[in-house]
Amino acid sequence: MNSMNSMISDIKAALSPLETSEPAFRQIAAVVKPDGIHGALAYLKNKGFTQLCILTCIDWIEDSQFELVYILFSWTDGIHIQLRARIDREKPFFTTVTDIFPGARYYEREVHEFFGVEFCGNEDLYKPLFLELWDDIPPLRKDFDPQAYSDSKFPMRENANEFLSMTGGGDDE
Amino acid sequence: MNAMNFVYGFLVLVAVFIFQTTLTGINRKVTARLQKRYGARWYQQFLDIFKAMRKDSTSHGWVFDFGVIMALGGIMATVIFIPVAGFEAFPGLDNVFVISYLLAVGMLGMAMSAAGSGNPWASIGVARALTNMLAYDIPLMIVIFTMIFAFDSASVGELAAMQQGMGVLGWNAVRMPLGGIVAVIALLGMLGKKPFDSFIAPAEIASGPMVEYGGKHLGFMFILHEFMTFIEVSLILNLFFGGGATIWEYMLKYAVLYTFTTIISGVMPRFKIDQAVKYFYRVPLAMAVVQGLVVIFTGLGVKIWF
Amino acid sequence: MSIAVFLAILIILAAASFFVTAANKKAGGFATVAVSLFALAMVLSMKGSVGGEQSFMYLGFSITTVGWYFSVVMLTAYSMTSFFNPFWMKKMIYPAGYNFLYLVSMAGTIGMFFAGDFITLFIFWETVVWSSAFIIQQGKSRKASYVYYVLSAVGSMATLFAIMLAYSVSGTFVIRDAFTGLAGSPGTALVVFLAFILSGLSKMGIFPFHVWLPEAHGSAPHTFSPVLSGGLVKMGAFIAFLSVTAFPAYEIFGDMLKIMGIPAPIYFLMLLGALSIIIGTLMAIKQEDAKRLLAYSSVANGGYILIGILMLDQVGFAGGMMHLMNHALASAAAFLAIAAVAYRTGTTKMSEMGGMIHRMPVTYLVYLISIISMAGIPPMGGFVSKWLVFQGLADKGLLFIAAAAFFGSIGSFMYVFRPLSAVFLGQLFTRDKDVREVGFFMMFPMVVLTLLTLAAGVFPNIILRVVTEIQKSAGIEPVTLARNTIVTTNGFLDAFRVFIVFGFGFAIAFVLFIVRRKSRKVGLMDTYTSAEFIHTPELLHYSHSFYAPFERLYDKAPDTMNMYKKISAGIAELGGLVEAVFYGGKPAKTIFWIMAAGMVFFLAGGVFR
Amino acid sequence: MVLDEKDNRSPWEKIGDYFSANSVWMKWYCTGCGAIEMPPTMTSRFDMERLGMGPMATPRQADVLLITGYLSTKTLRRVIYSYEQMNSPRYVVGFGSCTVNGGIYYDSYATINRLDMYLPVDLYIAGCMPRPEAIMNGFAKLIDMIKKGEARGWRHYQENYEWYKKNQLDSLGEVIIKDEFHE
Repeated sequence: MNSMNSMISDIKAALSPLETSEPAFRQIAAVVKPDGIHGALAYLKNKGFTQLCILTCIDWIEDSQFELVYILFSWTDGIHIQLRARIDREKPFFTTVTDIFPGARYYEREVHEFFGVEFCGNEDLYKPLFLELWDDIPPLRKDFDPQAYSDSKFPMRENANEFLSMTGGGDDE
Repeated sequence: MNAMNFVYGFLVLVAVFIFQTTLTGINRKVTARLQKRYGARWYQQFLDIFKAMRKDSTSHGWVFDFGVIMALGGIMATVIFIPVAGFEAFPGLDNVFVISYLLAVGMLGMAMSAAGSGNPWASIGVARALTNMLAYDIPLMIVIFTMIFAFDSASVGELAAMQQGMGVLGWNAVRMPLGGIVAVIALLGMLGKKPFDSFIAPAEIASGPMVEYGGKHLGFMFILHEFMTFIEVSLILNLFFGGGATIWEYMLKYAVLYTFTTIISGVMPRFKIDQAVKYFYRVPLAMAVVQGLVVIFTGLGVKIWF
Repeated sequence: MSIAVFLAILIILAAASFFVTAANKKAGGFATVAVSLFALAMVLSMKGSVGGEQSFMYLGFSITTVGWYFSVVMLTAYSMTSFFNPFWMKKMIYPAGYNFLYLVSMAGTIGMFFAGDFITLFIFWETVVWSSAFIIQQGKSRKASYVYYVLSAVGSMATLFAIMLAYSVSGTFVIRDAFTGLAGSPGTALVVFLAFILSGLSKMGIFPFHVWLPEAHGSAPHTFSPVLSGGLVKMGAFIAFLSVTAFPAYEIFGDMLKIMGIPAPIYFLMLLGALSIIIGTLMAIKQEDAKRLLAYSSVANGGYILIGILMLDQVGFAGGMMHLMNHALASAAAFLAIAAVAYRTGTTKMSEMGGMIHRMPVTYLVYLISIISMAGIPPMGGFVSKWLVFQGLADKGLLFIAAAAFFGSIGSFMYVFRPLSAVFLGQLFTRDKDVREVGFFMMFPMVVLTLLTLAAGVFPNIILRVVTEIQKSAGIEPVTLARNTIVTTNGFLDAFRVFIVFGFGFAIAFVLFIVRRKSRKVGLMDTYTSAEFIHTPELLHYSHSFYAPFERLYDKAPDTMNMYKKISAGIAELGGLVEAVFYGGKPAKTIFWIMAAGMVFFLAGGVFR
Repeated sequence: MVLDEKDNRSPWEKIGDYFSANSVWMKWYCTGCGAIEMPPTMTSRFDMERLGMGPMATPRQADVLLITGYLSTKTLRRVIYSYEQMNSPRYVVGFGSCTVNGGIYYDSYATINRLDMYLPVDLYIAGCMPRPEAIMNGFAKLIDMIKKGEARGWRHYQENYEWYKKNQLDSLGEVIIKDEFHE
């Protein structure tokens, strides 16, 4: 556990996080200010956290905030670190981290597609990645209603008796 | 050459188709039993072929159709040349080289049609099939070459007839034991059975050359496969296992040899194509060369035999 | 008409074509067509005057069947290829020079094949080498021309040496007499034999002289590659033929060590032939350029021809001689087909094309039939000749050479299929959507060559009858021919019946195909792609490193060209050293060394006399 | 489609249907979790080869398109593309409750609810997931239907092509799209 404790103290000293915790075994979570993310990532990459496992996002709709979560992994120490930062939900703009982790290009596109967060500096941001021909607000935002979308797009099966015919086909055309 | 030859040739084709397709069905059952399954019906292969012929098909242009016809035509011509228990529809045309190179017409047609579909998987499959052919053919041809030198004949029918009359001891597989082993291994490669089936690998390259075939094209491919199997097994049977004095003996031996390859392939994993080449150029090639040198320089097994 | 007059007319016509081309490029191109067709007609009409001896000033000619046969092969390649000339004139740097040299080299080959003595032979040989070297450098690279010329020069010098040595012993330049005079001294005979055949080997591209073929064929003008491969390479076969027939190699080396009944020097040359089959095949498999691929295939086929001719027996020899014709037809047709494609698309790189069959179906059929012949598949000509070579080998029990022959034969399926698949089949590239088939004038020679290839496969006895005459004139037992049938000790081949049965099978398959319901036509892009949508045909075309898993098995093998490069670097270094020691910037020093060397030679001559 | 439609097949078609029924080759579209139930159905315990069924590598060769589980809009596009590559007669089997009515993904923004709006389903096998027994039972039923000429979904698709196309476009926007990884 020594390496964990020294890592936490290092992080506290170097990044001055708003808050740190240990959510699980050999995992560290640190909440930083949005403008501290870049420096923190560069610092941690130097310390051996060479892998960006994922970049994801959480929609805190009551606080009107998006929380970006960067999870890093160190292959030398075997420690995961979550870096969390909250940005304004109404103005979801953030800078890209592709200069530090080039692989973040796809994660940022994913977050953009599902939450609408814009990462300035990522050239491919507006190319579609997962959703093909999406025509609504980003689907993982809390104010998106999947049931309504599903009802409007994908017809439901209305009556149970039809199922008994076992032949399918469009009886109701 | 008169009309009767062609009638005989046609009858040979029909008979071979029925015989080989039945045998394939039975061998599917054998494979199933190896895997502790009940297996398909013995006539399942007929159903599959007729079903495929019944369906609609898609075509990717004239070479896609032409290649299929050329393949089946070439293979059927080769079947007519194969001597079966002393019977030949066109006597005298059963030269080893004619048969093995006429077989290549069929393969070229199939490769052409497959590549003509425009599907890259088909091209990859063809590339593998041709590489596989280069691997198995050299050891086999060396052994056959030795045999032609030793017996002074390149006629498959004559070579088969020479082995008869001495029982098992007359078989070339016994006279040239290393050559016999090479022949059986090469037969596995020729038939595309495991472990040498990387060119049709269904899960990896979506059945390779067959990827775009459906309907009657696929039916043609199945018929072609039956005929090709017959040619390849018959070639090895005639050259190394003495053919057959009567048609019944021939059929029995044929069934045993073919089922034997099925059983071997039933318990084998698959070689990568470069592994197959390496294998053939290490073990069977060395065996074939040793066998060739022994026969050519000492006559052991051919000139000196009881 | 005497040969000398005929050649003089050809050379005058060549000079005329120079001026015609200078006036009008296209007309100059048509002039080469007319002149080469005239030459072909003249040579064909000479069949009757076989056996004549003629001389003109210092030159001696003798009209032999073999010379006639070779001339016909050569002129077929020249005249058919010349049909392409008018259309390529605007791509040439020096069109007038090209046409002139084209016809001069053609005249040179005729003179060489009808040569009655060594001086004539050598003069015309050099004419061809020089004129073709200047043609090759009009293509893509000059380096190719150097490689070609250097290797030809090695052969030429060796031949000159052999001729002089033979003259010093037997005192005559007349081909047959000069060689038979050597019978008394087998040591000299061996040196003469090896030195003489060296030029043949280098011309035919036998290992280790094969490096010039891919360079020269690959970068020669597209209209000259068919001639190089179909024609000029066969000059080497002529030398090989002279080495074993005019030079009675089997008799002179009769007392030497024999391997399977073949004298050791000849067996050694056969092994070289076998090696070139293997190397040609392996290298052809991994080429990315269609013309280089076909060039390496010429190396491999040269191996078959050499082995066949060197066997000098009833069957194998006939096979070698016939393969010469078949390969000339097939290879010229294949090169012409590639040239036709290059004419429309501007490239010969296989990975830059695809699906040309949908735009150039006739060219495709030409290429298909020529590669079927090259790979030795019935019912084409190549099969019959390879069959004869195999039968000859099996008769003698030459195991290792046969193994190489089989390797080359099966390997050829691999390399000939590659351009077929990459250039003609597969996806049609967006860039080539509007490509059209070549015009009738370019299609004509290709179709003629194709029909000849087919005829050679169905009625092989037409060619084999000439070969039997050659065999008789060479004093060996001719191959037995019955009506449509070739008989050998190991069995017989009835090519016509094989063709008929093939047609029968094809007819059944065709009927079976058309009685079933018509199939739905779909586009090339509508293929199974694991249900993914792909819109770019270039990405869906498999052509680059086609046999990657197989190529990987031998990509570390040493390269002959690199070996030559190392040697040349070594020689350059040595030259630098010599220059530094003996020249050093002061002429006086150089003169001193020359005088010193001269003194040493004179003294040594005096002492050892 | 109605069950009691009169059997007006010609004798040739009857023979053809006999062959089709006894040699049913499948293309599994492994869209969802249902695919895991196929290996036990295929191997020695249940052995579907005895019914003449077997897996095939490509849609061109196959007779049955087996949709094993939920379909996202993205996969539905590929499924439709695959179905149109198949040769008639061709059949579709919906597998599991997701293809029937959306199953547990009934309110998802990404998955469709009813497969038969987009493709002519000949047979549904209900369950989440259906066990191999149920699958075998369903296959036996399918074979019976083909034999009797009742599995006419492919013809239905041809006849009502506009209706299917309209449904497809309503839900998917466009069937064949360009995506970045292949351009």
